[in-house]
Amino acid sequence: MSRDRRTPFNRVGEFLNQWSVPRQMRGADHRTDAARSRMSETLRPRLEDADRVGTSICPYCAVGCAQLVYARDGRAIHVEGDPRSPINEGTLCPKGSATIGWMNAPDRLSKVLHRAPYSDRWEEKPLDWAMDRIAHLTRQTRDETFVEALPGGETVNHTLGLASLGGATLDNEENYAIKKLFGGGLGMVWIENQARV
Amino acid sequence: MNWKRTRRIGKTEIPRWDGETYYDVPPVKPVPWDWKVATYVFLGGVGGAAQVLGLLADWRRPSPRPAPPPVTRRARWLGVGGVTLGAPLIIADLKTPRRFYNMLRIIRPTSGMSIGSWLLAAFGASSGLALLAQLTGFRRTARAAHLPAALAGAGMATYTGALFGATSTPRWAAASNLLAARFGLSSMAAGAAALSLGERHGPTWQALDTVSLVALSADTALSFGVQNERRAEGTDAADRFTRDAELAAKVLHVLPVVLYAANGLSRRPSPTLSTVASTLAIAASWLTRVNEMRGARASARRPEDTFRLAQPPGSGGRRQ
Amino acid sequence: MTHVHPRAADYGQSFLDGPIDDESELTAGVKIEPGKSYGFFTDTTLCIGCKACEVACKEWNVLPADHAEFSGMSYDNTRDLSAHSWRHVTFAERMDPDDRPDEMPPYQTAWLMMSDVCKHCDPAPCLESCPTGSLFRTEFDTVVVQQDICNGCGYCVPSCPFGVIDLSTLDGKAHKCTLCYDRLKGGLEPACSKACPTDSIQFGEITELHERADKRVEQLKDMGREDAYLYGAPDTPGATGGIEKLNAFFLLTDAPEVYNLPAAPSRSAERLRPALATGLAAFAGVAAVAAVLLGGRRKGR
Amino acid sequence: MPSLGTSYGRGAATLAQWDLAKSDCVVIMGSNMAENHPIAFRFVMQAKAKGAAVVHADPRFTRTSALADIYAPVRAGSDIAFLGGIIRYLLENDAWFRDYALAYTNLSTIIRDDFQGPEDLDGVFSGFEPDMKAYFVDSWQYEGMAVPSPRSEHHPQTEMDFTACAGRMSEKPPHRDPTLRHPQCVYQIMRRHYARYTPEMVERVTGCRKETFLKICETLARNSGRERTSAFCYAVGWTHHSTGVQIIRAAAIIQALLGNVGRPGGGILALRGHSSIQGSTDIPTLYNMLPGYLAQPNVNKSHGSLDDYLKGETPPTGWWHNEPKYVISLLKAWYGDRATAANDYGFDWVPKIIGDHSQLPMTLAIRDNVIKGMFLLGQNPAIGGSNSRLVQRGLAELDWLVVRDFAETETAAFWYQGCPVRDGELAPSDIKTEVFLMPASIAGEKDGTFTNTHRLVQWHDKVVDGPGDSRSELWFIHHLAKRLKALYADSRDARDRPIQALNWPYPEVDARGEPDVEAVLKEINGYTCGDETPVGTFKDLKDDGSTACGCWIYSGVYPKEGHNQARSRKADGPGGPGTHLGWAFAWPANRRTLYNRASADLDGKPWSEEKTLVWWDADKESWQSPDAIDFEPSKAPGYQPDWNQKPEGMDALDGGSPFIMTADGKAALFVPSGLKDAPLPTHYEPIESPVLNPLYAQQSVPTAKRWNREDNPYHAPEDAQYPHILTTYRLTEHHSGGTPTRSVPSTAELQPEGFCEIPPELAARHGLRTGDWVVLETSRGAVETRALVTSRLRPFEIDGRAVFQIGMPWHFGWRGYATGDVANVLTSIVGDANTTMHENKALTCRLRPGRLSGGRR
Repeated sequence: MSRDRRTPFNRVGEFLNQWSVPRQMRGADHRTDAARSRMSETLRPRLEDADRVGTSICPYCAVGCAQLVYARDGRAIHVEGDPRSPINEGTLCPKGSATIGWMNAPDRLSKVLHRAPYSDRWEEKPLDWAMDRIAHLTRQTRDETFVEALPGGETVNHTLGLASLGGATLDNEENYAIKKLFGGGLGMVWIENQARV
Repeated sequence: MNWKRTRRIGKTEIPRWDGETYYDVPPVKPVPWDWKVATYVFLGGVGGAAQVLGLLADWRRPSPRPAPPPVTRRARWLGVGGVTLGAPLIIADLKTPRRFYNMLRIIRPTSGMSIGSWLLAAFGASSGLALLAQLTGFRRTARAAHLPAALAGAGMATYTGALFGATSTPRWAAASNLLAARFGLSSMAAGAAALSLGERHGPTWQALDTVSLVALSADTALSFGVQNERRAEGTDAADRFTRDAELAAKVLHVLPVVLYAANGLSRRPSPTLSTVASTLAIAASWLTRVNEMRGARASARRPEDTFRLAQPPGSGGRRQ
Repeated sequence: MTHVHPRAADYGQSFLDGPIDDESELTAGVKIEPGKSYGFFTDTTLCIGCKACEVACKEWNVLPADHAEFSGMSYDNTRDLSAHSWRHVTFAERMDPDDRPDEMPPYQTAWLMMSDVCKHCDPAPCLESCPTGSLFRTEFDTVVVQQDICNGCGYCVPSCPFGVIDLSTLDGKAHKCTLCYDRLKGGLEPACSKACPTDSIQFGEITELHERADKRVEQLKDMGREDAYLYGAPDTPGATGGIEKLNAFFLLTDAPEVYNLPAAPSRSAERLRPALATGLAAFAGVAAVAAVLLGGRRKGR
Repeated sequence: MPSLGTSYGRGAATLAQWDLAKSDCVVIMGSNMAENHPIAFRFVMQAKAKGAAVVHADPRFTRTSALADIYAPVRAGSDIAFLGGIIRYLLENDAWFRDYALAYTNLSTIIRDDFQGPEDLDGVFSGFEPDMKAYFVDSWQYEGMAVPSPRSEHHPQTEMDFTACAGRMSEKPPHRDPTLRHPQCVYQIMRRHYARYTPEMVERVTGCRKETFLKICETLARNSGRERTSAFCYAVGWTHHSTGVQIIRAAAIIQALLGNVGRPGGGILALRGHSSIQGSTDIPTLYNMLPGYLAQPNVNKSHGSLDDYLKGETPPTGWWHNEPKYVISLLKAWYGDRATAANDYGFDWVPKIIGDHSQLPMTLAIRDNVIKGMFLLGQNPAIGGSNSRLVQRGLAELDWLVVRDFAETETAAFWYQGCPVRDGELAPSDIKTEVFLMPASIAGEKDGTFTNTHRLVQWHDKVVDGPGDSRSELWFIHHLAKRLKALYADSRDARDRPIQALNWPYPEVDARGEPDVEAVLKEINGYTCGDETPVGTFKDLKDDGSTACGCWIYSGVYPKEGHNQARSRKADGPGGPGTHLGWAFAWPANRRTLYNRASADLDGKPWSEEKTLVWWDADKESWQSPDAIDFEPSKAPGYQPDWNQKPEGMDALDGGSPFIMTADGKAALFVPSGLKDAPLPTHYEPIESPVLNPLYAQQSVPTAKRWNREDNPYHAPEDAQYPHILTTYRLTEHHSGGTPTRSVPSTAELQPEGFCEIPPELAARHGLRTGDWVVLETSRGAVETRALVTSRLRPFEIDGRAVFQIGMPWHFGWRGYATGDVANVLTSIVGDANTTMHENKALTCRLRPGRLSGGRR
């Protein structure tokens, strides 16, 4: 629905050389050929503008529908069903069809937000600052709460002071890294996700 | 599926409609116009009728005719006036006004508005030419241009009624023919009344009043006809406001008829009486168009109206 | 035994060069060629009311969302087709509290869901009323509003017997389903019928769809669904009053009014000529009287 | 998935969803499939087109019910009465598949004679310790031997020396009575157990007319057996109960009795919710398991050393006997060359759990200030967590909270918009929590694999970058790990050895520092240490430290360098067999239908021509199938173990044992170990119920995990203050916690506001009409929402009493375009004994018209 900013002069010019009446005089039907406009002549689906088309899996439910993600200049322009998948064969449900809407959602965060203790507002912070701060806090809390052995002598090597929730919506590689770092590395036992929710 | 009584459409038997609607959501959409289009229809009608009357007044005189009678000259002014006041109104009503010229992009015989656009163009051009010629003294050109203006004028006076009728708005679709007739008569009445206001004495003045009287009474008669057709299709429901407005319009029709008649019968017809009657006649014509617009939008919002109109013949659905 | 289209094997990579050529063959089993008539056959007995069609349409055509609130119309918060909603799934709850069924006839029962859309009528009242020629019949026999022509006169809105087309307050033009005119040009199946999970919305060539629909009605009748009928196929409800057929037609199982559809709509343009004639006749009658009155007086002196 | 794990050996769907198209009958229960898995429902409709019967049992008439042939209204929380009724029907009418069940299930196995069931002990099983609220499972074992479970934590709580008794499974086969007359054989136990689950009792408990119930039994039985197969589809409608595991167990029994498991169009399809929830239990971000369903070391078990762990956790028979190879390969993957035989491959570095650390106790630990710092990676517990007021109040006790999501969720905004602030209990200035809200990338913006509802591991490509600072969780963990390793690099402290030893070899592939995801996938697949070449299958894994493997059941996903099977996009065309082995990878070893050996009889011949899947080729001396075979390829059908060799592992399973993960190779109708609440499904009322248990004195499941605390009170049974049943559920238009659809315009407008569904009879009592505001209350909190009065919900007559049911979707919250009160404000923290899964599908509540004071949202 783009705004129309043509000057009056080229409006008249365009009107005249596309004028339907002469075409009608030459026998064109007013329902079809005589009425067809320049835009209709040159219309193409915008998928043809894509410079990168990849196969993705719908991020919503566990059915696992395959999707084709069309992108142009590094931005997703459309997502629709992948006809090659034996699961959805090109179809999608209302959520799957809204994947492009999710990727370009107006509420999408693009900056790290930080809320200082007792503060009443978010502040934008650089990503690296946040990563350093989180690493520091993680180490500090781990060191304060790490238990090597119970009073009875059994070795446990764990910390009850740190917890992680998530995620049934995450990739296998991500869940593997979370359990490996938080469990195998830091000794966290409070590691859970939506599987029980 | 306990099949209630059924009705046949084409080769198919389907359950009869039992008055139910889909959560009262209207199945058709109301026409997106308001007083601006109604007023254009009125002005176009007056201008068009005036040109015709002006032509008739000038046409019967033996040639080489001297200067056209004042009524013809005023008619030509009225014609141009109708266009210059009316056209901006409908262009303003367009939701993308800057593309108004696309109205003349194509000739689409199935579209009331396409026919109307070309009529308006022709009427505007010919009326304009006639007036210009009149003002610049080219009497024969003026008279030559007046003929197409009058012909287009006849169109201007009636096409809008047909345009309304050729929609799916239940109230309009139910009585499309008579609606167009009413608009034609209403235009003639208003046109004659407008010209009569310009004539204070003389036979033309009386003739115009009589024409207005005839047109008004015929229009009033037809309004009852329209009402019956709508009742027959079951699309005559109306809210209180619409009923009162239609009553007012009827009063505005009958009153001038009585006044004209009284004036016509008396030996010394009084100009003031005629002025009052003519003004009322013009108001009646305008109010008829506004009421039709309001009534149509309201009827489109009543699902029952559309469903009744769209019942197959003989299924009894219409009469509910 | 499910399988994918043989041509899927030609695209074994994860990254593709662009849209699949004639993807409609894979998704609808139809190769789209200009000059043929295309449309939708919507079999409501398969509709699960998921509204994938509504979302797919909105996302493909980049239509703004109307942040409506809770409508109270069962699960239908879209309420109606409009300038910004070109697909609308209706939800009619037909479960009688005194007779709640346990065993039901096969397919959709007691909660009627239907994906409503522009009917792409043939002939099309909206097209026939459009003065600028913006509305026109495409090379695929579908009806489209050309956005570079429409000046928002709004005459198509009251002309549509199904209340589909509407003016948008955002851009001042008329809008309705285009049957994905741009997608058809690129050999792509329309977004809604491609997305439809249970193939309730079936895209295809009209004559082929009519055969499929007739066969489906017979099949349903054999399964005891006497209530199944076509709406919009030639000579059926919806294709009446001068409208020969709806290129987007339906298989329904209750009165059309339950789905907010008129049973026997009529072609608006059929009323134009008779109305013009009657109007002019009445006008001419009074003009004749005027001629006599105006002319006669002159002779008398 | 402990129910399918203990019954068949693996906790996952047994068939692929496209296989439903070959089903003759699909029973959908505990799921609203058409709404929440619409594309899976495609295949139910394809089966319907071929004449299949579609059955839906649900407390509400939903969009699934509208498409079903038979709809059974089942009162929320009475599923086991319904399914128990079906089991009784099958046994009493001999409608089960005798040849299949006798050969492939433990129907004829003799159980110890000191075993007693609820019929004898009025609602509990033998071995129940009232004060501990737990069972000692000695009496549940087979006669003469203890049976380790296929689940992680193979060895349960017993008085006897379980490991020693389990060893007897290598000495002789279980004692069986093929004539099924022995009083303690599983068949007789089940007949006694389900004797009272008559159709009349089913109607009394569930409110479903017995005629409808019997029609379903007949339809299911008619469509099972030699020539025809039926499938069950379930979802959280079954799992969100205090008896959730046992409900699924009942379905597992039915399908094994009917001989539907492992056959085309038959089996059980678990319809999982989130995109990779199956993956997040296979490679678990869960407290009680290591990747590949290995037990997390537990201080309460004999896990003192690697040897104790392996001895205690390795069953003598069945595929699980290979467990040591998988444990040691995992440790090699985690700690690389720092893991050596000398230091038990770093076994001590793996933290030991000391009890239940699942989300519900975690919520309480946060509230009680045990937990200081928390990571929230794509989860919104303020909406999805039970007792949402307690969840939101608890978050204020945290020192710091890291939330990673694509938009600001209710949980991230708790400190200025949550219940405590909104109700005036706390002000932001009182809340000490330091909160980080970090943008996250979603699929399409990152490489990686999801594991779908039927074990299919599918790769999704990264096509674009996420906006601005959006990064993937792998990026976050990778760069956090690098920083932590740097922080701990020069620590001498023994407690820091694990983070130092952690093997973190992943290269970075772009300017943003995104780690190479395929490197992680290769580690998950497993490789030979040293030259790091990927292993072809888990059969190549060794227990001598020469191989490393992140998750043994995923071996084969990256079998050769550069061959990412998860990214393979070659499905079968019309000519193909329809198993689509070329489309992505299914664990284990790309098998699409599990236990497919069971599609052939004891001689290796398919039960029927129509339902052929696996068959024995005598001259090739191997099994043949279009699917990957879930059996040892060259083990002849007639193979019998040589018992005096004391056979171990697979040698101990005969040629007629399709369920290779179980100790005896048979489907467990009677589960001797692995579950904490029952060996046989038994009807108990939900924790909160308006009626008493019509079957037993025991009202609700005795071993349920209850937390009686002041901020988590439960309603007593028949509590007059809370007369109505409340059930919560999802809508097709929204997704779980709601954020991914409520802040996306095109889905938000489909269901723009929270609402609850009320039967007209109940609405009439309060003079309610659709659109009115109502308040729902429980002892945990109150919510206000719009009423949708619909006859799709019907009043129930339970045990002679009129009971109303109210339904409320739980997606809604106060952020995004579509908003509403949080339904989980009403629910309580209570859990299933085995999984600690909450009971949000069946609780009680109170209803009144109007709004909450102040009308705030």
